[in-house]
Amino acid sequence: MDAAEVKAHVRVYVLVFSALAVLTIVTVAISYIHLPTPSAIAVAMAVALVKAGLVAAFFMHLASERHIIHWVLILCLAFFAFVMFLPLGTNLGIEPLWPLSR
Amino acid sequence: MSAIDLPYQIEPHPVTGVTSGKLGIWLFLASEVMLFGSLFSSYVLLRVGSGMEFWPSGVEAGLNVPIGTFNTMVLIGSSVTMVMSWASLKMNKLGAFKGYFATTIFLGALFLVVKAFEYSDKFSHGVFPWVGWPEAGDPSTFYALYFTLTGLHALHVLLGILPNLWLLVFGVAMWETDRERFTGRIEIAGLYWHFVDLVWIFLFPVLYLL
Amino acid sequence: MNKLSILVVALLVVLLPVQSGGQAEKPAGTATVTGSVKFEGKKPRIRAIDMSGADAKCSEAHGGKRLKPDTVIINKNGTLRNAFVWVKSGLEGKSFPMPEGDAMLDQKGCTYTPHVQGMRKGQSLAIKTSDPTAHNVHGYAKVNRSFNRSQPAGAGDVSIRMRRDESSPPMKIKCDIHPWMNAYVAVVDHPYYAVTGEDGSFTLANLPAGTYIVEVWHEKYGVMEETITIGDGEAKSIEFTYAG
Amino acid sequence: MRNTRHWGLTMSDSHDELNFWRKYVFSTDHKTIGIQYGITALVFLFFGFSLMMMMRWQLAYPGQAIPIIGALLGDTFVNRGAMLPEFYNQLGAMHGTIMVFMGIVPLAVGAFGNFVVPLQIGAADMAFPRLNMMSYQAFVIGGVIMLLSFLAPGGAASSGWTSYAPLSDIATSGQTWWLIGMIFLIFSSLLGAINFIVTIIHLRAEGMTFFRLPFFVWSQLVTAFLLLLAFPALQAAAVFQLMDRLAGTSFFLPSGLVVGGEASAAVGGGSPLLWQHLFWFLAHPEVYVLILPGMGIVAEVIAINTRKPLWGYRSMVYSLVFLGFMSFCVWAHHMFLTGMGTTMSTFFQITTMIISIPSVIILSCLVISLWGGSIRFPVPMLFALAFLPMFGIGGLTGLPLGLAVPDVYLHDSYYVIGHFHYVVAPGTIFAMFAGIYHWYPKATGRAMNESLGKLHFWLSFIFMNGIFMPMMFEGMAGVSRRLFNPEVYNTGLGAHGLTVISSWSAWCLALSQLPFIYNFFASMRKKERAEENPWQATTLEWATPTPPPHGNFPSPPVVERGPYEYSVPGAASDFSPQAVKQGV
Amino acid sequence: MKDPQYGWWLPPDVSTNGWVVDQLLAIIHWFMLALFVGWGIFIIYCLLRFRAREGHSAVYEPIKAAFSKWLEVGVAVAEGVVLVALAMPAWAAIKNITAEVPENPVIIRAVAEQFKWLFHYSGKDGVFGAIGSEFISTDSPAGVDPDDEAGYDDFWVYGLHIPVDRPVITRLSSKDVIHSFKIPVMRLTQDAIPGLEIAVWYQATDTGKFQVGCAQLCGLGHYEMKADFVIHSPEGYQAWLDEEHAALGFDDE
Repeated sequence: MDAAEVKAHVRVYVLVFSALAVLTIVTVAISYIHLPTPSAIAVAMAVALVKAGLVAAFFMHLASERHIIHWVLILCLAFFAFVMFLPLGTNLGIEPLWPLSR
Repeated sequence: MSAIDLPYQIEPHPVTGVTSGKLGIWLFLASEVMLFGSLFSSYVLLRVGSGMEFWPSGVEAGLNVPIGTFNTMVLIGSSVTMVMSWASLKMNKLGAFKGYFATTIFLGALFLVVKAFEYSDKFSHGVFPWVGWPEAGDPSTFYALYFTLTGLHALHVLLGILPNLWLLVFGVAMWETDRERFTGRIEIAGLYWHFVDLVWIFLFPVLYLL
Repeated sequence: MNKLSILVVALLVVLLPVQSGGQAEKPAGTATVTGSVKFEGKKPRIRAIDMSGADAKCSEAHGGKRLKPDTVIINKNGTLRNAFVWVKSGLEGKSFPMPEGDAMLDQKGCTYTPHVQGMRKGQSLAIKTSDPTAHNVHGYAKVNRSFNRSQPAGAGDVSIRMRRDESSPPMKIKCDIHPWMNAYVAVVDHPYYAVTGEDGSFTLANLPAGTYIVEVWHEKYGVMEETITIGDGEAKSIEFTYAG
Repeated sequence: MRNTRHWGLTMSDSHDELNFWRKYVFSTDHKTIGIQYGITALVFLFFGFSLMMMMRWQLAYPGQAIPIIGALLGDTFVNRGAMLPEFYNQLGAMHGTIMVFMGIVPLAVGAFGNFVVPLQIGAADMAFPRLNMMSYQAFVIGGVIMLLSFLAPGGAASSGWTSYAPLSDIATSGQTWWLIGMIFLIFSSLLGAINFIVTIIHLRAEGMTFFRLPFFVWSQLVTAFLLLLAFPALQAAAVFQLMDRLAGTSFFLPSGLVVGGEASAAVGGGSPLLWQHLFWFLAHPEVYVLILPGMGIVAEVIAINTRKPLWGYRSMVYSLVFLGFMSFCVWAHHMFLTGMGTTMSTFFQITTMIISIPSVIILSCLVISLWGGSIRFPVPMLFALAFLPMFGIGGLTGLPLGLAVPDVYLHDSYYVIGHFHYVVAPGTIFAMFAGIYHWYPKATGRAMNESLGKLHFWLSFIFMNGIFMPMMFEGMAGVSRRLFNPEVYNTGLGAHGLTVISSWSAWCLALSQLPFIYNFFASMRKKERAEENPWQATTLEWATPTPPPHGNFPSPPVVERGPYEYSVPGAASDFSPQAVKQGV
Repeated sequence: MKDPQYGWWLPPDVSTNGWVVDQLLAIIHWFMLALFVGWGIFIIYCLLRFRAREGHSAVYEPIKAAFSKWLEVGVAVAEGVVLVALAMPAWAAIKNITAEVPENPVIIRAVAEQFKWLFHYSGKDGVFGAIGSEFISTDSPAGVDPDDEAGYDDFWVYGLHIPVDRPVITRLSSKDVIHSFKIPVMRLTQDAIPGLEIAVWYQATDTGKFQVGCAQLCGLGHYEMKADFVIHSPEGYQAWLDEEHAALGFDDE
């Protein structure tokens, strides 16, 4: 990319930075209103995902990156999904067959 | 050392469109995603396994949210200066690059200093990795996870700062001889740095807010 | 750290006799503390151990009979056996002659004999096996270094040197292969300790004159202490009473 | 371009001034690094094997003094020359660790991958030569830490190569060394994996499309992805366990733990199953890391020695990729007996059955490839052919273990040992031997002696089976694994004869390696040089002079056809090399 | 000392569910053998027929392209079918084994520790005393609350005694590390995991004296972690219970 293109990018970087700052404040603010745990997790994770998306897409240039990188990440995310399956394996796996109190 | 001129170190590969270094760092980051993925997955397993009611939120456990927020801002800021320093190189502004890059290193160091203060504050209140969360009356691995995850992240920050420092002080000489290659190196350093930022973006709400 | 402690011990060994002026040969004093450890209240329910399901060789040693554990043994006269009595403080800075030989702990019939014993700091504990089955000697030390050594039938003694005081509580020694087997060894820096026997009494003889804190420890009922001042040639007695 | 200065490790003329250290120790040349990896890994393999021979003594003659060696060991390891159970456990754990992480993986990936892959794809070197050197160094450091751990108080790690928590959490300090060593080994594998992937994607010669890659290169590519994405889980687990052991946390310790009758000092709240999940998330893909390069070598050797193309090359490649992918979602079949519910065990049973399909396809393709060939029987081919039934037994015996009901009986018995050793020992190690005999002329410019090789093969073949076949029966008879003295149980007493057969076979197997060791070193000193392309092979590594110069190819090769173009109708010879040299 | 019941193949089966395991093992192993011998004959045939010799040369495409495709697909489908065919009965078997909840069971706690099994019986009243790791001590190794009256008649022994022809539920737990409860004659293995309690059930069809073992490495004494496994006749079991109760010696208080 040439210098002019880079100049345009710089504007984007500043915008993204402001968005990240705002989102950080939003997520902290939400935590102060004490939502019930499941929705608190959902909101916080959603905000974090948006922020992570912004960083990846613009700072790490994923939005304009080549497909090979996307494929590496897609593969990685598939295995990431497997690894997140792990707590499920433990916690849903164990079903006591009989009531275990005396 | 190696005298062999391997292709695609500077110019992108015609099919993949990236240099070898860039493909390599992305593969490394993929493996880092799996590392932190395993850690997060373990966090979920331990938290669900301990019963939700026994798990403190960061505030309940005595973590300082304003300081955490400040640190988040510091790290996001360093990410921005990092990308700006790369853009400066692209625009052939070496001076601006040096300024931005030095700021990045400074902000990274600031992050570590703040983290160190948070740790020592915890230690002085008798909070160590091996304590549970005594208030709840049930053991939990909250602090163990807090120290392990943030400690591992801090190690990543440190491992980002050191090569960056080298690049700023010694590596910059390459700008005179091989601009393309130096810009490529800064881009790779940047990708790693943004990833470290990205991990913190998840760690912060998970540990401090939830 | 270990080297340091060896150095300190060595220095003490060299320096202390000089300070105490060669008194080491004859008894350090003439005072005597005697007493007994009484037990009042409800006897605990303690089940006899049937070793036959775990290791036939163990139960054969007892003719197939069950064995009452040594944990709480209340003597006929209402006293408590296997309580460890020692002078906890008042003897600091003094040195006493070392006994010759090692402290012995025997594994026989899948129990430890003796169940509770005292030994001197710097002495070695020789753990012997007389059983036709394999044991492991696992010392759960809190002050000394922990050890875990297996000892097959017919093996030689396992010898462990105790480098530090460990008497409150004493070190627990356990055989993990036969989990009911345990013994306690108290490591003391002086010779004034005793274990209560079949009559529940103890004697701490040849004490120098002085003011002492005497402590008694029992594995189930914990510790008690008493302060006593005693002059040369005097004999005083202390009664400890545990409530069940 | 013929270079006769020194076997294998030759640099091009401009590099004559490189000193000894640069040339042999801190080399960045992939061929040198490959040979370094190979020799180090072979040393570790023989060391791991000798640990096993001591264990076999204890199993065959429990309680008797170990001949010769028993007298040399300290009294924390042996009692009057007879092995102590704590030493047996250390040997067991270290045998597994050394064989898997320091023997086979470095040999299969580090040595063969490094030496062969750049040559086969027509590259000048690996994509990141200095990273390559670092990954070898990390491997050596990790290996040395592992070996030194025998000197730690309480000896080396003794909780099995799986290091199940909480046992490993409360084990002696050898376990800490094990974890630190593992972190180095993991680091080494990660660097290596990145290097392989980038090399294979970026540095293929002109015309070398993905479907013109030799199957061996494909197997290395999939293996590298497995290493890259599976190892971090073990890294996370190792960090957790280090914290548990050094910082007193309790990630793997549940509440209410009572050790030796005393309440544990740890606060608890952790989960012992977390370790198993993280460990097997790595270790199942790791099983494929052990076997895939072996399959790759066997495919090469079979294609060359049947003088015809591999049958079903494409479906083999697809199966390989599918196999790699599926290996990430079968891990919990190692954990059927941890009390998981029927839903979960059914899920993992089904994925396990699914994953066996691609391996069966690959094996079937290799076997069907024999049809219609003109089969030669040099030593590498013998090992490759033996691989087929041996890996077959290993794979088939996996069936009863992958189904939850028979697993209820066979779990943690000798049957499991027999099963995975059939995959790894007569399976992968035979493939490794095939590779050594096959590429030895490329690395050294000399051929290995055929008669000694055949002697080595037949003795190894007989004794390998002599070791592991009895184990299947022992497992059926109900003998548990990892028992210091199985005769404590009446099942073990009943099966004692099998143990003795196993043990004697193991010692004889050790003796059978003597012809190999002699052959390996003596052949280097031979005057007579091997031919440039002794097997009349088509792949690129044979299209460059032996030993290959610095930069591998005098001029970049251009690839024209697939990797296995043998006996092409109408061609002048029975093999049509992949490349034509540019400008020739 | 060698018991002729134990040899180089499966030990005797004295359980009601063991035949499922044995039958599956037999089916799978016959299937494996058939597959192995089949492929083995094919390999040997190929090696003989296609060996390199004078006047013989390899064929570039020995199997016709169309047939080759079919064969490829066929191999894949056949393997798939066979494996699913194997998996289904196995799946049904596991469902059947675990789904039935037995009636009138004997309930026994098995507490694993380094390095022995301890079996905790509820005694005359059929009720276990309150259990917790905080109660574990030298005189209460099974972790029974010494102040709970329901636990006064509980007893614990180092051998597993069960009656014949009656389902037995064993509640497995562990004090320290992971152990595995293995009874070869019951065709049963189940891990005992600290922090969890896992129940298994089985039923004996014959009396006799056998062994319980540990199948998961648990430390240096792992090999010694065995216990007697005695299957009594119903009367014999009652007599054993009475004897154990008498041995408590608490009735005279």
